[in-house]
Amino acid sequence: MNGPQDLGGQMGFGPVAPEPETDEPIFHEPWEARALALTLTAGALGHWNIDVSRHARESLPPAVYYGSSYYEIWTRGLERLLVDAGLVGDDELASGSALHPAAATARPPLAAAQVRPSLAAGSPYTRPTSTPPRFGAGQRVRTINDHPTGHTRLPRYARGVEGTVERVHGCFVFPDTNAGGDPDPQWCYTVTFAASDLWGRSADPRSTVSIDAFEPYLVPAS
Amino acid sequence: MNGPQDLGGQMGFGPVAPEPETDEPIFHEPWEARALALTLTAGALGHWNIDVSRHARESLPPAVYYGSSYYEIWTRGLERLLVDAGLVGDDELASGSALHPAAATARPPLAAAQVRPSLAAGSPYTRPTSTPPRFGAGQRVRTINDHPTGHTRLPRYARGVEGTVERVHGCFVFPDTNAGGDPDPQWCYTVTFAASDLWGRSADPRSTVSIDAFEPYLVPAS
Amino acid sequence: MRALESILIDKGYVDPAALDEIIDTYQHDVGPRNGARVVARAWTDPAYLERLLADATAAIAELGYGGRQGEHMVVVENTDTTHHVVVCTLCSCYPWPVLGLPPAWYKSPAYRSRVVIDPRGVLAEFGTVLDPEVEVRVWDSTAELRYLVIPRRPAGTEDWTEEQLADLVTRNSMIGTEVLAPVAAPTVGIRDHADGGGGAS
Amino acid sequence: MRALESILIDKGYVDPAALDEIIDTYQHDVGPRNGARVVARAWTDPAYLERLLADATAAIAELGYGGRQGEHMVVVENTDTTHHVVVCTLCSCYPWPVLGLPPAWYKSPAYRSRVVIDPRGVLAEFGTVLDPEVEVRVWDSTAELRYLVIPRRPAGTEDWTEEQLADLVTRNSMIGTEVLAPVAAPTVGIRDHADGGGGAS
Repeated sequence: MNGPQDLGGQMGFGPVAPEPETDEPIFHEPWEARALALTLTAGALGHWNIDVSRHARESLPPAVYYGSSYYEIWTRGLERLLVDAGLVGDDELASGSALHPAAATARPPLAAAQVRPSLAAGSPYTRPTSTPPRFGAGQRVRTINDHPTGHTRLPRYARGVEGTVERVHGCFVFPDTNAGGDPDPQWCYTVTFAASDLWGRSADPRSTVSIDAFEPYLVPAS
Repeated sequence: MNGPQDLGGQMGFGPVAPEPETDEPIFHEPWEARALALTLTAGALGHWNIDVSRHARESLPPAVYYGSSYYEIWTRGLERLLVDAGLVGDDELASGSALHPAAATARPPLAAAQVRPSLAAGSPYTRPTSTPPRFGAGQRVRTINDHPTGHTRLPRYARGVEGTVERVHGCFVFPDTNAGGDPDPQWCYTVTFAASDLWGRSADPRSTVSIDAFEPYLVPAS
Repeated sequence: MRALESILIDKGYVDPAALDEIIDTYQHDVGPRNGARVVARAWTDPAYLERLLADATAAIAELGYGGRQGEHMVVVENTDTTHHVVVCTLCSCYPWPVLGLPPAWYKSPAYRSRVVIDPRGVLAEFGTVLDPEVEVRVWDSTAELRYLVIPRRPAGTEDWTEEQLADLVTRNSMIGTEVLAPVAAPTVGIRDHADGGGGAS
Repeated sequence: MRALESILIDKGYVDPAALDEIIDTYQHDVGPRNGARVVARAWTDPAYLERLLADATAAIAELGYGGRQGEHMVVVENTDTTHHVVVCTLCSCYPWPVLGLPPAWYKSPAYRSRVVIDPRGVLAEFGTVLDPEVEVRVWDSTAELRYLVIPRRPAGTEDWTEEQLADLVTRNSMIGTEVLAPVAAPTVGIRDHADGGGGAS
């Protein structure tokens, strides 16, 4: 969706103002650490995947998204996911306490002893496929110019633009459908654009931008 | 600029939810009437033009723009314009009262008796020119794909797209330069796009979108 | 707002009586009744409609309307195959002399963002469902042109006067988010019976 | 946050000890020191660098790093003609196993919006001013690939050990917003004089 998350090329956010690397705490407030940990443990219950959770965050109203810090966005997204999954009620969020019996969960709660093994294992997003990739390294392609209302990972700035396939990465779960629960694996490619093809006269003269693009985002360049 | 004002095709703002026409008041709160009237009278002092004031509004941080009602945006834009023009100090805005002597104004304050004649007269934006228009009705053109950081009136959704010149309107002050004080008049055209050229598969199958585009926004279609 | 107003008045930049005069103008004088009179004239006077489509600013001035935010007018006419709808995606451009100040929804991000990409979906939220065969033309007011839509004249108004017609024209129909409903023929007792009142009341 | 946490714990969805374990992991164990060791190895072992560029996930696993948000790694190497910088414009994708959790600026709208359209302007805000001849390559992490930049090895470190080198590598240099400064040669009294200490102190 062309939501508040699609920030590439948007303006008006001011300078970056990084904190000095050696001074920046990993969490700026204790609650941020809890927000991260809750998001991971709730995710481990198995009711949503990474694309469902991204879509929950990007579906926040733009005023909320831009008016919130990043962990606030995560927290509001998590609340939405929990309600949509039937694990928590809106009335519980409103009252701030558990009011109903727990629902059955898809997977058991993550035990403390499982945390480090599970983080170290991760969850690969590649999937087997029997179809060969449609494009190869070095090939000129054009991105499609669709504007779906659902989740997608083709940013608006990189739509309808010609670029070059730089690398074929393998077959991955497809975010556009995975956000609806269907992994429908697709080949994934790094596609590199000349900055001038993306930004016109505003472009940095000696720069490129690369994205990782799923096969349905691409057509052969004309 | 690709600022918060450039809303065409953005998503996440929910349904339109119009108030019934016969029930909607012209101003929803008394202060909105004051905001409108102050904006018009302050503008009559002659320190900025319409494009300068539009740029002041669109330069508000996105969180502020999306978190504000329309007359709040006007008010915050007006405060910025007054400060930038040296007519009001930031300290006066902060304290809520006049702290310094008035600055000399480019034009005298608008008198009550002038209001209706001045509104009825308006201020035409057409300017004489000696150059003929570069494009004619029926001609296929392509919009440029620039992303200037300053004011522009070519929306992001209509950049780098082919369309047809539908009408040649005359030579008008050019917003991109007028926002910096230079009217640099340019021919203005209505350009009509097939919805499918703007939005791809998301497009309404039987619809067009027309914009009013200044000549520097256009090149002949290839 | 009150603080800003008092700063500007105290510094002598703004005459409070001018503020009241501006507000009074748009509260009471300049509003969609102006546009409705333009539409009613266009419906009843083919030569006027022709002038309106050729040079809307001049034709609207014939009825005494013009000025701020209506200096450069364009009129588009709905037909049985084409429906027009107006927006300003970049701010809130709107033809003040004929329609007054824009309604809140016209300035809302919801309307500005969606009507260019999903016009039929937006129209449906106004209760306006068009035949799928009708082409929708969206006009994004990106420069200083201001747009007025001539809605289709409702069936059943063939013998109405220009004044009666003007009373029928809604603001939203001149923005293009509404179509005007057919007018019921004056009811006659005998015909009511003749139509068969089986399920009446 | 506290309310949400207690709801989830009260309903038995979440084990409080698991929360603490997650926080402890990213507070103390998984952070940019991991990536720095990868970089130092790449600088000192050409065969490792080759494996890293060919299959970063496997080469990083050789050093014991991998897992969540690093399942599919790509390594890009800065040279004297090309500088790489990484972003996630759509959210906050970041290679956790080698860099830990992202800094606040990496997740900020300011960084995410601008580095793709004005990379040199953004780098300048980090104090990083590149030769205009150097090509800037921006990597927008739009899928499940995660990127690690190998910064250029600073001059003056020719005889440093891998461990010393790892201490030199900053997090920002592995995102690409920083270049590592040359290391001053160990000062020797006589050379100081020989260099001409005119303006010293």
